[in-house]
Amino acid sequence: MAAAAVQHLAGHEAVAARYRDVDRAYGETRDLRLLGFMFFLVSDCILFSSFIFAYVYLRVSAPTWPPIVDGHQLPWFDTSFAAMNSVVLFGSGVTMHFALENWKHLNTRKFNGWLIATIVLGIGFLLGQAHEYSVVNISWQGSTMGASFFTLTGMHGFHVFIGVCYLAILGIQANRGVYTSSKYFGLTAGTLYWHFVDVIWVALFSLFYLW
Amino acid sequence: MHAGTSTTHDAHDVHDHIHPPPEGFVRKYVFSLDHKVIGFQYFFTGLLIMFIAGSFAELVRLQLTDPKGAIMSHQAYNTMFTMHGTAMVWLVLIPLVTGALGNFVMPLQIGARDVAFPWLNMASFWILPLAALILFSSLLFGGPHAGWTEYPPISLADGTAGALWCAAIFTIGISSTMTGLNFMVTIMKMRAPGMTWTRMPLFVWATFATALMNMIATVALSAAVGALFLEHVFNVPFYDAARGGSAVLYEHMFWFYSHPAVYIFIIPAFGVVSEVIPTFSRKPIFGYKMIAFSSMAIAILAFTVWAHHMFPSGLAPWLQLPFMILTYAIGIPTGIKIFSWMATLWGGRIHFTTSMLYALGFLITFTFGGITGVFLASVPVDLHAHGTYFVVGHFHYVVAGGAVMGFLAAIPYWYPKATGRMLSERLGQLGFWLFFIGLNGTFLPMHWLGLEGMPRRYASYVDFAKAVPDAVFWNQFETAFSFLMMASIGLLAFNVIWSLRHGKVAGINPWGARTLEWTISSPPPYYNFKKVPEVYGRPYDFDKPLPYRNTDNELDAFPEYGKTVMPTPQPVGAGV
Amino acid sequence: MSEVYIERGVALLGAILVGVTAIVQLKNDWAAHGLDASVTKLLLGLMALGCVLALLAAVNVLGARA
Amino acid sequence: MVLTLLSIVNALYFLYGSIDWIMPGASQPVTDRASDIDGLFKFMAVFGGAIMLFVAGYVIYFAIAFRARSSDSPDAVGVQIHDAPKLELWWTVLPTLLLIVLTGLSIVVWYKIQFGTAAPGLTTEVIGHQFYFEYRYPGLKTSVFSKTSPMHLPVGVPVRLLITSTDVIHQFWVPEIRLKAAAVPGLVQNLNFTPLRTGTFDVACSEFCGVDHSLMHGKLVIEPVAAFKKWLDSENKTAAAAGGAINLAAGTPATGQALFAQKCAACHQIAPFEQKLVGPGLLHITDDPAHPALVTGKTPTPEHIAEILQNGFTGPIGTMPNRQANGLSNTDIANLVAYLSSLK
Repeated sequence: MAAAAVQHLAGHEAVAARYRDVDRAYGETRDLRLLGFMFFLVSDCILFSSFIFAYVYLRVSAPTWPPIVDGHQLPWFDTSFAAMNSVVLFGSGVTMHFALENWKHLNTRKFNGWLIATIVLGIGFLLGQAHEYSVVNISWQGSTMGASFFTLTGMHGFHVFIGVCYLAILGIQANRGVYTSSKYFGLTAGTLYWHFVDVIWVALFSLFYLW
Repeated sequence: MHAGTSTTHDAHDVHDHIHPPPEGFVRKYVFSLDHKVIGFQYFFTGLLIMFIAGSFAELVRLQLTDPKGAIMSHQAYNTMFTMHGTAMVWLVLIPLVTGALGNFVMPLQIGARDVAFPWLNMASFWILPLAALILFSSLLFGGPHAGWTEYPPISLADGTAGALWCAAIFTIGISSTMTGLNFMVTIMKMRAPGMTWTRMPLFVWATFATALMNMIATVALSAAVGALFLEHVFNVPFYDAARGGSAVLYEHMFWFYSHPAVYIFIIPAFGVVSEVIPTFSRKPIFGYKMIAFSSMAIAILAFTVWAHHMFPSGLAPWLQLPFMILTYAIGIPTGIKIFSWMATLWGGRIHFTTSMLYALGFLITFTFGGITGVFLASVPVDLHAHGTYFVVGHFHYVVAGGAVMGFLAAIPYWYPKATGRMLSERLGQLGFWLFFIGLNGTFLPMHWLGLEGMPRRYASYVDFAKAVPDAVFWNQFETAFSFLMMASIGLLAFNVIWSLRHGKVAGINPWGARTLEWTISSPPPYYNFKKVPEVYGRPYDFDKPLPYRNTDNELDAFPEYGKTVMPTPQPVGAGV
Repeated sequence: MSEVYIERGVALLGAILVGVTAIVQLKNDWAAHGLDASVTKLLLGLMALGCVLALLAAVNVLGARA
Repeated sequence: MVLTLLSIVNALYFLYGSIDWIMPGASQPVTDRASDIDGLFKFMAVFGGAIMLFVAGYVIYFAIAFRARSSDSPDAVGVQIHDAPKLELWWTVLPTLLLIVLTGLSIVVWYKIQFGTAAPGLTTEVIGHQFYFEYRYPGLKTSVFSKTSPMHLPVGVPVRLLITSTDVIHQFWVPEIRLKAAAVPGLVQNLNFTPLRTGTFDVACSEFCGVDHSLMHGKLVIEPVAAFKKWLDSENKTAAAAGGAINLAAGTPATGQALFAQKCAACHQIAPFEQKLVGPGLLHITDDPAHPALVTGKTPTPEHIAEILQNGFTGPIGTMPNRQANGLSNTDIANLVAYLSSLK
């Protein structure tokens, strides 16, 4: 989305060169992009909220929970593994936070380390989810429990996957010198997105595993 | 367009950054980043789909001239009204009022050079034809035929066509969300210096309220149709009662979007009327703050009333009460607006241009639709009227008599700014009378037909015609009048194309209007404002000089500008 | 059975570690202002809450099914 | 001025009178709820009509009175006023008051509709199908189908309709009764009212339900209690002549078990009551300490179980099909009852 604004600034060198106060211009585009990104997060949050509403509605109106399929009550989800996996994801949030802090202080080596830690933890979480999918004994089609679980966690997993790719791209960009210590909106956006994905998982974790 | 205009720079002011216009047909007119071109693209696409969806409506009306169903099978009829509703709501109204009007007018009115994210804006537009293709391609698979609401479980019988319907709506939802987001940021961050929130033109307020709803509500719709899509394609049981799902859940999720959707069409129309009425009454808008804040109040209340569409549909009785009360509450800000517009007329110097006629017609038809809305808000009355032609009549008074009338008022009003030429007043006023008479003739009888017992979405009404013999006459009456509306839209299309070449040259400000877009040339240059204007007052004080500094943008190109503070209005004839 | 204890142990230790770190970071950033900073604070706070939930789950206070 | 006022009053009076013409059967209310709803509707029509006349009248009047004239200078402007707080206050407060009154009146009628009916003297089940309604009466062993025969209701008896569906969403609507409720699969809704006069009325489905939605039509006959009873008896006789009596003693549990797997297992399982599929678990059907009565409210004797198998039942959980729908013969029922009674 921000490509156009970049183009405004960088695409026409002759025009861009006329700027006396480049940082101020950057500040304005950054403001726009930041607000736009926040609104994107808001609308994404509503997408999750709608599906969460669907899940809560179906669960509350069901006669028994977990539902009964073919004569057998479905099992509850395995809380202990999910708790471990959640901690992995939350940990990646903290490491991402450290990565951004280090970028602000121009500590590129530490930034790289924390960013790689984040990506590794993110991939670890995805692998954990894959494991969860393979052992969980319900099907997507069989019941509302399966429908909500696989749809919501699948959407979330997709977000994590996109996030991992995004962070990897950010890492490459950062090492190529796209960002400086004062201009690093991409990293801010990546960090916010990653925190957002973590927080969505707080909701999903408590609704599926703790409720 | 002023291609190649040399860019003189005030290099110290970043606002004054002007980048050269794109060259080459594709970058200029197809994948343009310019909000004005994108506005045109929305306009012409919307108008084209409006013709298709309008012909579907005419087929629906023709079918009902005979109680047994005059021209097609039940299945075909069901497909027709489904496609009519779907295309009109998502591919015509929302793109026209937010995409076309919002895109063209809003950045000009806030003194911006473009929207915040031009590339995103372009992407939003190009999603629209894609969604239209997906939707219309569903006709190849028999078409969706469960009504524009596509309630499961009946919509699950639509098969591939239903899945394509979901895909189309999901896609267009992405476009709406992105447009909403883009406009929110644009209005919040890119207003000209000095344009405080209470100095914004009312159309901008309306666009802001609309963008808020677009951004928040549309995602809920995406979730609803997304889940429906999963159920269609992967057989995932969200709505299937046999596996614990709930059909009522879909209705909740669907109406959480689709009630605000009605306000998404209507609030920009409010904005248009709030611009047109003061301009042609030569009076400041009455109660500026009340109108602006009531738009926001409506936008926020819109999220709290969705279940009034579901009073008989399995809502817990105790839930009916809060939804009824909140729905009544919406009547208050709406009433304030209508009274404020009436008060603006009082003591004015009213010029009957086409725009003004549409605005006056809007006041009457929209008020009617609003009042029947109060009827439907009441649970007991709704238990009788729900799902009947009364609802169809009410809805069309609000949408055709409100949103479309507002849109039709906007076309002649901003056409001179967009093209540099005036629309033909004679054709325009003829078009107004055709539309106004056609609208009332088509939708008024629906109210009593509904109350007498005619349910909506009826492909034939043999039994009803036995009980109420008048029904046949009234249905034929409606069909006859509906063609007047169609003729009016045809006339508009002709007028729009004919006037491109043959219309009178408009000049900068043919209406003597006072918002910022009327201080630059018509059509506006690529960069809109050579210098970013400064604002030090509200735009509606007709007896004062314009409250703008820095608006001598075009003095060299248009010497007539600046001689009078308020240019002479066009001589206009009485409308009758 | 031992698998469960390992998982819970990891979750417990991890939740304490991550939660404490998150809260410390939150405290460090408390003075920062601006849209991104406030949203980050909100999200970090919610994440710390998530750690508390994971901790309670690990010690079988929450999510214990009979 | 006086003339204008008179014509407005006249128009409103006409509006008031026209309700009888617009609302079917308004001159002679068919149900107690119809008169309540019509009263509310008339009130709204008069006030709505007054507001409509006020707005349209003044818009047209202002448009004519304040039109620009050719004698105006081109720069002529209107009266430059921005606000009039007093006026704005009035037109905020007055509509608010009107809406509060309307809300109050609506709540009164709403309360009557939802909670105001005396204990029902007759509970009838209405089940939507594509594209007909099925009606089930207590004590009647067969269903009445709207395709072929009308629904019957006794006059003067409080009625409760339990409404549900087996396939898609339908809506049961009798315009003269003024009430409707959606028939949603998996959900049972009520309509409560008391018919006040006899007559024959149209029944329609008012929620789009598929290709032949517009043909989903039927009749409702409201008749004196005696005639209603007579009709019920004659239906019962026809049913008895078709079915014959069930010999419960002849049932064998083993045959019943096989039949259960074949006919019932899609919705029920041999498990405690709480373990529902579509219907409840039937393990302890005859002696369940937690549920001493069946969901019908009756004691679980073999006779009552047989009656449910024959007649079906619509209750808080959903719809149990009757034997026109499940295709059970008398022998089948006897075998099933024997099997269910043998479970412990």
